[in-house]
Amino acid sequence: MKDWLTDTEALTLKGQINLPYTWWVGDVGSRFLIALRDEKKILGNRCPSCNTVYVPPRRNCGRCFVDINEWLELSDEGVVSSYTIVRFSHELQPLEPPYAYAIIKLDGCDVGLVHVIKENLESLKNGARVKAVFKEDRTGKILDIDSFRLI
Amino acid sequence: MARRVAIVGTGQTDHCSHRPDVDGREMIHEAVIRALDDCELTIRDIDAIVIGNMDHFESINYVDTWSVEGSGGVMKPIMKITTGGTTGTSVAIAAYYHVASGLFDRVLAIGWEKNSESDTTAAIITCSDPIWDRFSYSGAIPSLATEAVGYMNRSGATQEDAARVAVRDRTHALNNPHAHLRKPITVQDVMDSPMLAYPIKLLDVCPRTDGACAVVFAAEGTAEKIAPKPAWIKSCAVRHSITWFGDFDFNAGLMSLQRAAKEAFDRAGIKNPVEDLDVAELYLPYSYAGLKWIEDLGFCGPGEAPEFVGEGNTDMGGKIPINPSGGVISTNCIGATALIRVAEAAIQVMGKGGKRQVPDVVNALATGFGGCFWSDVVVMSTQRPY
Amino acid sequence: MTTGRDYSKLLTVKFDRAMPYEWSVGKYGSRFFREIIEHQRFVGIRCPKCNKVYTPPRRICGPCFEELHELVELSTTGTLVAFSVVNYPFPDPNTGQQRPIPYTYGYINIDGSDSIFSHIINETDAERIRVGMKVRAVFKDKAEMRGDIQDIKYFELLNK
Amino acid sequence: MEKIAIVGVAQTTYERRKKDKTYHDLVYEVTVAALQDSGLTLADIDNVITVSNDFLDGRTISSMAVGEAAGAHNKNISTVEGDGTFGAFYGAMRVLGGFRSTLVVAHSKGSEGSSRFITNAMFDPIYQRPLGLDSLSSSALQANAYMAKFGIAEEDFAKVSVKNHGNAKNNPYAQLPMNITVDDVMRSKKIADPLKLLDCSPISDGAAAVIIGNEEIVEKSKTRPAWIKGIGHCSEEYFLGDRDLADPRALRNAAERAYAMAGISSPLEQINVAEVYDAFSYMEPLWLEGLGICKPGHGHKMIEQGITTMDGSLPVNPSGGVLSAHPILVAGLARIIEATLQLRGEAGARQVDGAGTALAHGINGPCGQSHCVWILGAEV
Repeated sequence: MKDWLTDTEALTLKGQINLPYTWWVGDVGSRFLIALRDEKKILGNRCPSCNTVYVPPRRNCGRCFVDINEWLELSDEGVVSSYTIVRFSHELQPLEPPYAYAIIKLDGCDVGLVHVIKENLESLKNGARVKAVFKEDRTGKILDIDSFRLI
Repeated sequence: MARRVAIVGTGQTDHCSHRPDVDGREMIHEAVIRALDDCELTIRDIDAIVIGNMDHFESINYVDTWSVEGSGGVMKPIMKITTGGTTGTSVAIAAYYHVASGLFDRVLAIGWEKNSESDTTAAIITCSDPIWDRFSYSGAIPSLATEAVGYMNRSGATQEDAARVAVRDRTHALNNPHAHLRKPITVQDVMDSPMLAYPIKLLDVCPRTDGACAVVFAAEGTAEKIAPKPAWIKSCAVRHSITWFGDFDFNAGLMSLQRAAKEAFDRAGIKNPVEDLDVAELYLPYSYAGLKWIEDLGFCGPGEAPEFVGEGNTDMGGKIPINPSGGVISTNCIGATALIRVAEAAIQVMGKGGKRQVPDVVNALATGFGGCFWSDVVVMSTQRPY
Repeated sequence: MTTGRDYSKLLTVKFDRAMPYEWSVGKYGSRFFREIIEHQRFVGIRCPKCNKVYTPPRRICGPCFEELHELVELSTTGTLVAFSVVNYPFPDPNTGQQRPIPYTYGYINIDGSDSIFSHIINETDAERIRVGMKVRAVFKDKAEMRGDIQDIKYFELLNK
Repeated sequence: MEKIAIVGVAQTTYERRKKDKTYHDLVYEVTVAALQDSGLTLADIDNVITVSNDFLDGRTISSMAVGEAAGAHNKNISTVEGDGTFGAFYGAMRVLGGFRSTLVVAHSKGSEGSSRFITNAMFDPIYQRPLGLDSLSSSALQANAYMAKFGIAEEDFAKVSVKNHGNAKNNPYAQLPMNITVDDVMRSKKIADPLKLLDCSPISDGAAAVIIGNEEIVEKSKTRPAWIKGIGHCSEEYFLGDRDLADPRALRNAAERAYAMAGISSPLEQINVAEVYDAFSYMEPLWLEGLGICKPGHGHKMIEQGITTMDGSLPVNPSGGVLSAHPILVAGLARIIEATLQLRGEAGARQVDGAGTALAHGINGPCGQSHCVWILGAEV
């Protein structure tokens, strides 16, 4: 068996990791997602220390490390601060490409929300104004906002 | 030259089976705030952070970067350490070296897990080798059962002897407001609980817990200013020697613990552990470990553990109380579990144990267990090392 | 739940997609599977320093940090070192489905080898299995073999 | 800081798929090779840091597969999950904290898992993962933000690919040595605007190891030491929308820490060669800005000005960079190894003449959220 290493063909094993995950959204996140679901409203909240208005809302400000309690309703319109048009596909994407991801600064908010834009991609540019389109059937998920559309 | 390092503050969530009210980051934040409050620091005082858990338990990749809002890592150095069950002690030891290196003065160690977010058995199965073991592996219990049988055969220990360990830990948990399982049990309860794999029954093993723990480490010169009675790290040692499941000798002692303990005890000047140590927080994931492994630590001779434990030497008020916190059998948020051992040992040294305080603690021991029968050992003290 | 709060209004997000992998078996492991396919036999590998025989073959002996080359032909029989009849239900991460239970997980010392080999034993009645029993590997039909651990169907108990 | 140095290095060649090698094989090979390189024996190594990722390896406690192969039997050991620069950072702290020597070893087989699943899992499961974000699409958002902020053209990024794939021709370890033009990059397949195929790093398999030692170990080893002059790491906010993706402020902070330790006040003048984590072409200029090597918005001019090319005053990624081989986790350790080889004068055809001070850089998390910066020196 001297030369066994050279004349052994290397095999592979095809497999998967298939585990069920259920992430708890928590008090703060649930209030945000329930407002999307039940009222088609986008809620944010404001850090009492640095005044940053966050979306999605946070239990605490990561920068100031203080609890956040002041909630406010944000506009469902905002400005595209950056975007990409996706042209490759994979099974975790919620849409068939091409579609766009955009970081959207909603009016009244200090941070951007990442979401998708489906239509008029040729007109999409940095600084474009967009408006949230809500799904008909909403289940308390971030994709209860179906997408943002160009105004 | 390495700097001396002490633990100056600890914080834990109130551990329980499910935390639907917080996401992972928010749960971590709770523990961090409690640790900072404990030593009256703010996040601005923290120079660096070490965090750990098990990736596939919550399916979060890059937990270090995901966590920053909760952990306090915004515009701070943060890194992730993961070694399985020993993650918590590995995180603590990493925080120790952050400070000992001289690069950071105050470092936060964080361990956490939300076991309720997946199926713990299924997740643990993914730790087995995909080529050889994963199709048949069913989690840790069969191999622990094998270890238990080997120990019973050698020592003559009975199932009741092991149950006594579970009863001790669960009784101690009644004194710990953070513990997950806080309901007293009897030896009979353990014996009557469902058999999982002979000789292990449901009440012999740890629960599945959501929880987080945070511990603040500080350098000599700083530590004394933060805490009136810091818990000095005297030594830490680690053995993760086995790679293959089939290499563990079920008919011998826990070699990794023997070796890690020897190194740590030698460096800490611990000659007779029962005499020299005042309290031990041991990572005992199941009751039989509370017999076999204390022999590996040298608390008693081979085969003597049933009697040693039975006589009450490891109870509160005994020669060397084990797990005043209630131990792993009362709380098991896996990535936090070994860090909780370190935190609880430090609490004892600092004299902050409240109802679970062992009087006049000078030296305390914390251990971690995980991976392929791996062990970590940390010795701490009211006295400075060397 | 321990806090007694009503959590029913709180939301969850779920994910249960299979993350695909294709793991390399390596030459040492591949040789083991090939011996099963071609000769329905096991091979181990001997450390020249400590003389231990490891099954399945591996590249190095950890304690000696020595690279291993000497394959050792082994029989397909062994001794049961430990077993566990698995009765509790759980989702199998290999399939995403519940793993069929009961089944018996066994640690086997293959004759001529010094390490423990884990596989399935085809007996789920705990009363009929004892540690120390002789066991023998039962292979799949050659045509069905795929070069993986399940080319061994299970180990059967000898001398019941 | 006490004097510590890198005294041994080793890396595998980087390939799209090493089908016949397990992680265990790769780690063993670089461990042996790093020991050989240093002239030390395993007995001189008193602790080990392995670097692995459970998602990449498809295994919980991925470190379990490699401890033995890293020679860690009966030694102190720990595992960093993150880029190799972070693993080496911990290794260095352990030497400063009392050990004589640390072996740091990282492995990666991008070929075995799905990078879409693995990098999707970096994102928040409640708000971002359901959108299908992954490393490509998020990085494309960052490239777009960077271009918009400073008026950078896609061609400017293409030049980085041309330079680095060209440099890779001098690196026998690189996966993608290529003669390409800006036109080739511009015409390559569109992935996620503005990123095209040739703006992106490949999927790679490989492993790397370094040995870090104190002065006693430096004496004992046969190599010319690469002294660790300064190290620093830092993370910024997590949510992409919380960050200015065109301003790598965590990198600036990490670099300041490393520079302060190393006594570097003018990085462009004082650093002779840099290996930065260019997972995408746009990252090299963006990271040069974060490293303070040029002003914000000027990174893309560095090639044009002939500064970062092989014959420039500060060649960047002579190895071909991450664009030419991207074994995740290993890639940062490879940057440290390349910097070490430069300081030793052993970088072969990719050698930068007279390199006395070298920079190595690694990243963790989405869009370079967390950075680690290393300054190495040929002289104590």
